[in-house]
Amino acid sequence: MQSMTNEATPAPTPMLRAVDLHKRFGAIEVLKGVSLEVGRGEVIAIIGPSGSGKSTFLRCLIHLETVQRGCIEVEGRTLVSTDTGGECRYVADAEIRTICGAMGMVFQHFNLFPHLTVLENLIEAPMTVKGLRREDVVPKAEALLAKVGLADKRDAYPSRLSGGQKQRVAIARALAMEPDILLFDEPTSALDPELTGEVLRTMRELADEHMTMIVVTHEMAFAREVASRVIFMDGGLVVEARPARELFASPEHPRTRAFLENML
Amino acid sequence: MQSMTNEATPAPTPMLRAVDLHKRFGAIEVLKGVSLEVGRGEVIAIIGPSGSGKSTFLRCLIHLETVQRGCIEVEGRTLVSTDTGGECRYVADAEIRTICGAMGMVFQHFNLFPHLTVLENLIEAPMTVKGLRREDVVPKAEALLAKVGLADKRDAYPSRLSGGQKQRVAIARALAMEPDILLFDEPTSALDPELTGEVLRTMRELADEHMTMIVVTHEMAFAREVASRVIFMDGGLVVEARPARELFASPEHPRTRAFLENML
Amino acid sequence: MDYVLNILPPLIEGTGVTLQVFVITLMLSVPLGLALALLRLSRIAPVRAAVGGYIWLMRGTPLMLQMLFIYFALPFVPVIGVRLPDFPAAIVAFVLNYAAYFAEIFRAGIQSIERGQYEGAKVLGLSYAQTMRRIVLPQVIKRILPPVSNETITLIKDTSLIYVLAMNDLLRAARGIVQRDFTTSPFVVAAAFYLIMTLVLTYGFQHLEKKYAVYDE
Amino acid sequence: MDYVLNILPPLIEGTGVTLQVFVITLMLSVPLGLALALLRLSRIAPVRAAVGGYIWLMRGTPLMLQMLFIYFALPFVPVIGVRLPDFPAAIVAFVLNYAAYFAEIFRAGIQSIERGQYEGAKVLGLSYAQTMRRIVLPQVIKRILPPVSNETITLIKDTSLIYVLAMNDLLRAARGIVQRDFTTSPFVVAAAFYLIMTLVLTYGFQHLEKKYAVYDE
Amino acid sequence: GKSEAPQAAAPAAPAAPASIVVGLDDHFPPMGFRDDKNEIVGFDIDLAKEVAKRLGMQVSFKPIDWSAKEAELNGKRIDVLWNGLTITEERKANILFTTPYLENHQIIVVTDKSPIKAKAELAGKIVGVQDGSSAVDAIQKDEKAAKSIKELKKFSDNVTALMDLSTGRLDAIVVDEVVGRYYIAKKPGEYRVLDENFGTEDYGVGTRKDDTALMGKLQKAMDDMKADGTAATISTRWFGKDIVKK
Ligand SMILES: Nc1ncnc2c1ncn2[C@@H]1O[C@H](COP(=O)(O)OP(=O)(O)OP(=O)(O)O)[C@@H](O)[C@H]1O
Ligand SMILES: Nc1ncnc2c1ncn2[C@@H]1O[C@H](COP(=O)(O)OP(=O)(O)OP(=O)(O)O)[C@@H](O)[C@H]1O
Ligand SMILES: [Mg+2]
Ligand SMILES: [Mg+2]
Repeated sequence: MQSMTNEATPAPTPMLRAVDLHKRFGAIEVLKGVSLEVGRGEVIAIIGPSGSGKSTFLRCLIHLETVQRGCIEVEGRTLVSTDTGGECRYVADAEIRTICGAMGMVFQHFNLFPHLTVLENLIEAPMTVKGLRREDVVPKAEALLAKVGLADKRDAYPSRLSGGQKQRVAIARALAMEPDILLFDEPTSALDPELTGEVLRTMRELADEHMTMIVVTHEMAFAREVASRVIFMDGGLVVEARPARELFASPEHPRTRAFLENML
Repeated sequence: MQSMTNEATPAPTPMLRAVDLHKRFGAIEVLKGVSLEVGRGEVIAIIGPSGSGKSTFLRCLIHLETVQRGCIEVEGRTLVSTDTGGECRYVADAEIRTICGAMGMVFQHFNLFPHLTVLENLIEAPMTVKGLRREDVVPKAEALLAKVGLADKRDAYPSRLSGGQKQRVAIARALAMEPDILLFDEPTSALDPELTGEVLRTMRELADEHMTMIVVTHEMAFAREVASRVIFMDGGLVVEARPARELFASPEHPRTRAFLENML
Repeated sequence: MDYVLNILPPLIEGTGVTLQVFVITLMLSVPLGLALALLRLSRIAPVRAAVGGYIWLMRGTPLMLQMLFIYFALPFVPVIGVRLPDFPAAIVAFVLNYAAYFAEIFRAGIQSIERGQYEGAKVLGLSYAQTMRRIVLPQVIKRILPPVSNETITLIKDTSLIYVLAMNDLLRAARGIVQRDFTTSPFVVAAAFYLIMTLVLTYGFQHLEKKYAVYDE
Repeated sequence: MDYVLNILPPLIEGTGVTLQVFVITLMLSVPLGLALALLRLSRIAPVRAAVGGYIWLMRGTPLMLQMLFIYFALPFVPVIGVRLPDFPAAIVAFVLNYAAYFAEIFRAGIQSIERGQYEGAKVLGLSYAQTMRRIVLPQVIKRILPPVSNETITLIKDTSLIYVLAMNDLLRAARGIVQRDFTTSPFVVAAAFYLIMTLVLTYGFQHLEKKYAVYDE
Repeated sequence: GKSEAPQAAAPAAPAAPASIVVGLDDHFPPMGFRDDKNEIVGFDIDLAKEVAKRLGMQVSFKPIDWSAKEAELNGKRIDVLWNGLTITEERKANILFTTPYLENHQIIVVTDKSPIKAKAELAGKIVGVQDGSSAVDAIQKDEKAAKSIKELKKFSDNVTALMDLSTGRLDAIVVDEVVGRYYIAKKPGEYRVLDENFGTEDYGVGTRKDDTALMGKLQKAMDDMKADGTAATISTRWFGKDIVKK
């Protein structure tokens, strides 16, 4: 099962390791061999033009999409591997669920459960998935709500919240499952400019607490200030991957340069 | 009918004149006496925090909402007036339609007609409202589409367009009725940052052609560069109204200053 | 097989009656339903209430009773009293009843159109009538196709109720033969007829839905 | 008035039969419909096709025929053949028929839930069954209340079809009195009964809709 | 409860208490219908109860849709058809009959104001009947009359036919005499019965073709009741006179 690809792994097991991911939708190849290694506590920002495959990459990592080739390991455990013959194999369903349990994801459109109150959104998965008792999870959920500044919205329904509040609930909901890695797919791009700030602030706090995060974003300021590394993707490939300040200061690749000029 | 309020009108008839508009929704007073005078070819940017009444003000101007007090004149023709007794009177329905025909409006969510192609969206009103023949309006509609850079989307349905393209169609649709004044309510805030540029470019071109425009916007760069005057609204009142460069360089009112700091 | 061929003529005749009631009811109740829906959304409260009461009455009582009422009791009602022959009486009952159902479908469809569409039309100068005709209703049609299709398929089977006015629709023709010949195979043939009609209707509506699928919302 | 009081007992008894058929059908056909809807959305193509065929058959033929078939013809069908007494036969027919209608309503409801809800649940670790039970179906209920309410109001009137098995529901009881006493007033009383039942149902569903209105989508 | 199949016990040996299910149209006054208390009553009901008593059998009455009577009988859902069942040659192919117990005429009913006086005047007129009733057969048997009338409308029951006669859409209806007279008595002065009719026929009790054991017992009990006057008593109770056919 643990068929390793050619490269040698670095000494400390990385939190997440993706090697040579390929993903095709029908005839279109959306990922053409994307690799990424994320260490504990790293914050990775992924930028790139629309359609470059950023969302698809994130979705493959957390098994919302299946790859056709490549290898994904989470904290040393293999989710999918490809042998030398090119055959791509996922592990058994139960194991997939355990491995993906180490990751949480925050979507552009929040995907909160509209029929549950804010608190119920937070405790649903710990109770249903982990089988914990309500009285055990509620205090933790309340603490998380306080952390994202929404203690008073405990009993509100999501529809009563502003976009920024919704997104902070979504973050708290993901945190309630105590993931080791958090994936964000454009968490602020559905928000009014005014509401973006509060979500970015929450994410910055998570970074300060050394949460491992992979963030697809259009917020260059956030990428520059918070990310340890920035990945620039284009056409289903990683074009450039360098420490944030370096990449913004002197983009190497002309495509990166063109993109950054357009954005700023 | 032409009951004038106290102030004396300036020599050339303004394109649009709103005096002391009051608007209440139930118990909440949303506009608490807003006045504005717009000259031919002026570009007015309205900025302000969420809920300050910007949208409501625009909607009152074009009769999507009715005011409870105040006076609106468009090119010298009275839409609504309030006599000294405080009684607020709108002109007859047919006249309202003529007067509002001088204005066009572009919405945040485009409000294109999904069952009509791009071209049909443009020619619908000229044909139905003005009773023009199809062969007379199609060439003009095509010219407008070329102007906003969408000549090739002529026969596409709105759902096939990106947000930026939709908004440019919405602008072309408004222009097809040959309005003298165009109102915009946050025309780019439903768009991805990457798509915002193309819409702002189109609006800048209109400004260059001396179209009279009133634009509610969060795009400070646009307000600064294109607007002749910037209105800062807060709590249903105009707090500050000055030439763009002045207001951004040295906001007088502390609330304006706080708002601008938050935005930039 | 010979037997089936033998019983086909009366069943086909019955199908003719069924289809007549079906087509005429559909052609009249859809426009009437649309008119009722517009009145139901009128600004005038008494009009809204009256139409609401009408819909409640029509949907709240069995069509069979309505048919019996129109046939037997209407002639004795003062002023509006009129003695209708059986076929027209059945049609009137079906139209009044189905119009109420269609009215509710239309109302829901009209209310599902976003305010933005009305505002978009208004700032372009379209009047209320123009907005309805050119902008709202064309979009409503797409949205109500599924419930209208359901209602229509129900109608083709409901037509069999006209037996209470002594008319020979498909189902009654089949029952007549069953009684005469003491065999249930006419039921099987009748079921096949109904299935074919339903199939044709289903394909028709699928075709319409495809036609309207050229645009998304 | 005395006369009306006189005919009330049989009409009330008939209402009892009507309500029995109504309640039992509802209690059985809703869960069966839900199961069919889930099968209709199954990954296994033959299952989907089989359920699709079943729904087509049940919606494509008149309930009356289905009832006559189950009562008279089923006993002679090999293997599954069983001779049901009249009431169970009627219930089986009603349940099989209405389950098909409810299945379509549920299917549409389930398909109307956005993919984001499934993805949100999946990244939290919920299994498919958990996602259905805890996330999707509770939201489906809110969305399908209006069509379910329609179907339910139709059912209360459709119950009168059991006359073909000579059971004395409200409408048949009324017809019986009409034939005994040769006067149409029992019909008027029966209509009032139906209106009351419809009213109660309408209020019940409005109450449910209000209950689910605590959250918006 | 009901037995699945009637016991084929030897005749005149009612020791084993059998039970029979009588199928009837409970909307067929005065032969069988529901009274104020929703109980099934009528002339045929009383006869059947008396017969069952004499045979020591349990009897239950099952309302059926009259148009499905053969299916009910042959599907063994009922054992006996007893509800003004006319004896016809066609039916004899499927049903075993007792000897006639009542003579019935297919009478012609018109409104009191109708100009129609004779059967021949039905030419070109619209005539109503109950669907599936023996009136249909009776008219069809009279070929000359059947051809001359303009339209034969088959209603689901006699009352709708009578009501349609009152609205004027029908010119006449043809109906079993026992039933027709019952209704006419309800609305004195509104209807009139012509002197001529569409023939005389007999009512009998029917069983399944192969159920000869039951038929033997039924026939015997009926004969006894005719002989000892019980049948006459029941007839007087419902029709005011003895019209039982000996
Ligand atoms: N389910 C799908 N089926 C078919 N094509 C898809 C699907 N999902 C994504 N794609 C295509 O894959 C390509 C990459 O999409 P993806 O969403 O990953 O891009 P992205 O970089 O996230 O873009 P954006 O910034 O617009 O979100 C696009 O061309 C898109 O149309
Ligand atoms: N139809 C309405 N009924 C009741 N209240 C309304 C209505 N429309 C607007 N309001 C209220 O009026 C106030 C001003 O709303 P308005 O939309 O004009 O603000 P805005 O300045 O455009 O804000 P934003 O930047 O969020 O669009 C808000 O408090 C809003 O809730
Ligand atoms: Mg994306
Ligand atoms: Mg606004």
